[in-house]
Amino acid sequence: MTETARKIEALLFLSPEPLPLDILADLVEADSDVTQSAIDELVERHSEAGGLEITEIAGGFALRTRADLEDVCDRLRRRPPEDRLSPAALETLAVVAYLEPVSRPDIGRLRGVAVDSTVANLVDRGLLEEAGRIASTGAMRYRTTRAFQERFGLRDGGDLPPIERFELSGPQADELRARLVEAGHLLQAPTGLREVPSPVAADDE
Amino acid sequence: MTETARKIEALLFLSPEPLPLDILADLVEADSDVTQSAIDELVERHSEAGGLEITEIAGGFALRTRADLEDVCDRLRRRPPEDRLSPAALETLAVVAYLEPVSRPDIGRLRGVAVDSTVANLVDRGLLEEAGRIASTGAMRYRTTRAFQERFGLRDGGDLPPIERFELSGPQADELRARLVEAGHLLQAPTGLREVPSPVAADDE
Amino acid sequence: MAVADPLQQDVDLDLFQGPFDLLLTLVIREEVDLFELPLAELIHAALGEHAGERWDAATTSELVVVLAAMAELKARRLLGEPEEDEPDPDAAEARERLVARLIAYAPFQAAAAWLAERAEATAGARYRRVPLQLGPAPAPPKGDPRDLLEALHRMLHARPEPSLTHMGQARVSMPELLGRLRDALAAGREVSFDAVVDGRPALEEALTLVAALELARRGEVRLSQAVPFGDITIVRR
Repeated sequence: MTETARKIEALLFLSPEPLPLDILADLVEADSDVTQSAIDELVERHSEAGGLEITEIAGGFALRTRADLEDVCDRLRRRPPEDRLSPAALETLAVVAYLEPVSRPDIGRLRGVAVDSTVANLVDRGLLEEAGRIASTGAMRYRTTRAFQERFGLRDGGDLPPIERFELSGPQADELRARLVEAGHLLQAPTGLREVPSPVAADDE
Repeated sequence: MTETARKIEALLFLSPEPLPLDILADLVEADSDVTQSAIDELVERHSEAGGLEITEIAGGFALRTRADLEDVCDRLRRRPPEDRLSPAALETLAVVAYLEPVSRPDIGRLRGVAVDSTVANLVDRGLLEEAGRIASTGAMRYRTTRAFQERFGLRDGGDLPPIERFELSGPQADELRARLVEAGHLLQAPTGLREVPSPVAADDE
Repeated sequence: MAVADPLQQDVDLDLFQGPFDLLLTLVIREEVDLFELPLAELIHAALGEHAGERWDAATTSELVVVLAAMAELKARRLLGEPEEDEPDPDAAEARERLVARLIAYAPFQAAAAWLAERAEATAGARYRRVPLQLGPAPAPPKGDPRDLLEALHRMLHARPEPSLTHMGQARVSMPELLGRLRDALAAGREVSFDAVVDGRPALEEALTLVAALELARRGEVRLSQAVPFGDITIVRR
């Protein structure tokens, strides 16, 4: 294979659009004759014996899969997307589901890590959506979507398993507790038990 | 070319992600031996003489352009300049790659400096991701991503040289000690350690 | 503030401007005179106002160890303690630990260099990132609401900010310690260091020593120590 043909093979492989001869010639810094004969070389290389072909289409040249391989290509396209939820995504969904509507900073505070990219990703995947801004701070709040409910087999937003353990303490935790109780996810602890000091967490550092 | 190799060539051309052997075998409806030998056939077909190559990367196989054609490829698709990784980022990645899943305090302890912002930055860049919490403390652990494997040309998460290969040999460790003594960091060599003359130019880059 | 490595942060003193670790090296090589070095200023520059927020516990303690080592070195020279013949076994041990850590960490530095080479070698290849034209999206896999509950439980169980809360912030500043020493000295001409720091946490004790050294540097007091590791007497000039 000539060097020009190698270059054109790489270019046609990468380009999502057909590439016209003059643009190809420009990219490989050759005149159009040299470019054309390099294309001829590639047409021969990608013959019926292989899985790909060079085609002249829509005013340019393109590399594409051969038509007789349609079935196997469709199988790839129909493959269910790998859509597992990472631990980060699952935790973020859990926070939003139980506390919605809730702002990103609030989610981050509870998770103890920044959640910007996780939230953006879950919005992209259609599992979270925006739910208006907090008037005082302008922070966007989020809630779960219908697609989320479908995925987790929930009848509606409130249909979540009740929380059994709540071991956080401190003023922020009290506020959190109140929100969970109000939303019906956490049973009100009997008075008198509320001020149990949280066990000193063993430090594993 | 075998029919299976033709199919795999088409699939690797189409797929935006590397395809693992088992998925390829599934798609082409062949057992893994047949699939593997078809891949071998393709590796030979896409040799250095052409513009493309088959690579095993990030847990699967992929077709990609050859590295020496970088310039012409980037003329087609202007690439944002690769964000460079600082030495701190590289060392943090190395620690996580070998010890994953590992928590921030653990990385920090090993590196001897705080790594919070470095880890957050690597998560933003998609090279690290969360890998669940330590049950006892709730500290988040981290692991490397597929993007990490792609960037460093690794076949999969385990595709790293054994760490022992990088350990300092006895003489190298003694030399490090000797250099520290010389610079005044150490008062004296501890008694009991052999007085080994420092080897000539041990490579310590 | 996002400084990746506290030892590489710049310190800005009259005597020296540049990275902290370079200053350490110069001090250790005796190219910067420890007598001249304003330790209080240096500690302020290295740890800053809000060390607990800038560095995690491990880093802060490591900086404190480094600063304490400098304080100890300075103390020895100020007090004219014999340096050479009898090295302090504790200091030698601390430095041995430093060597041990450097040796343990060396493989990861080498691995980082290996990774950098790998990245270099594969940097030229390009992937075809043309999305598959998808038909109607297949149904996503089902999730279990109990997974959500479990994920939430993990957070409700975890302390949300595990970093420094268990340590308690040492809210003591250098001016405060200098003031405390001056107050003690106002009452009598000399005070015992042990008496001043009696019952104080270790960090505060270390910083009080630094404050005493600072007063000595300013010529306000004289320090004397009858026996190594014994009490230090602080005498007003």
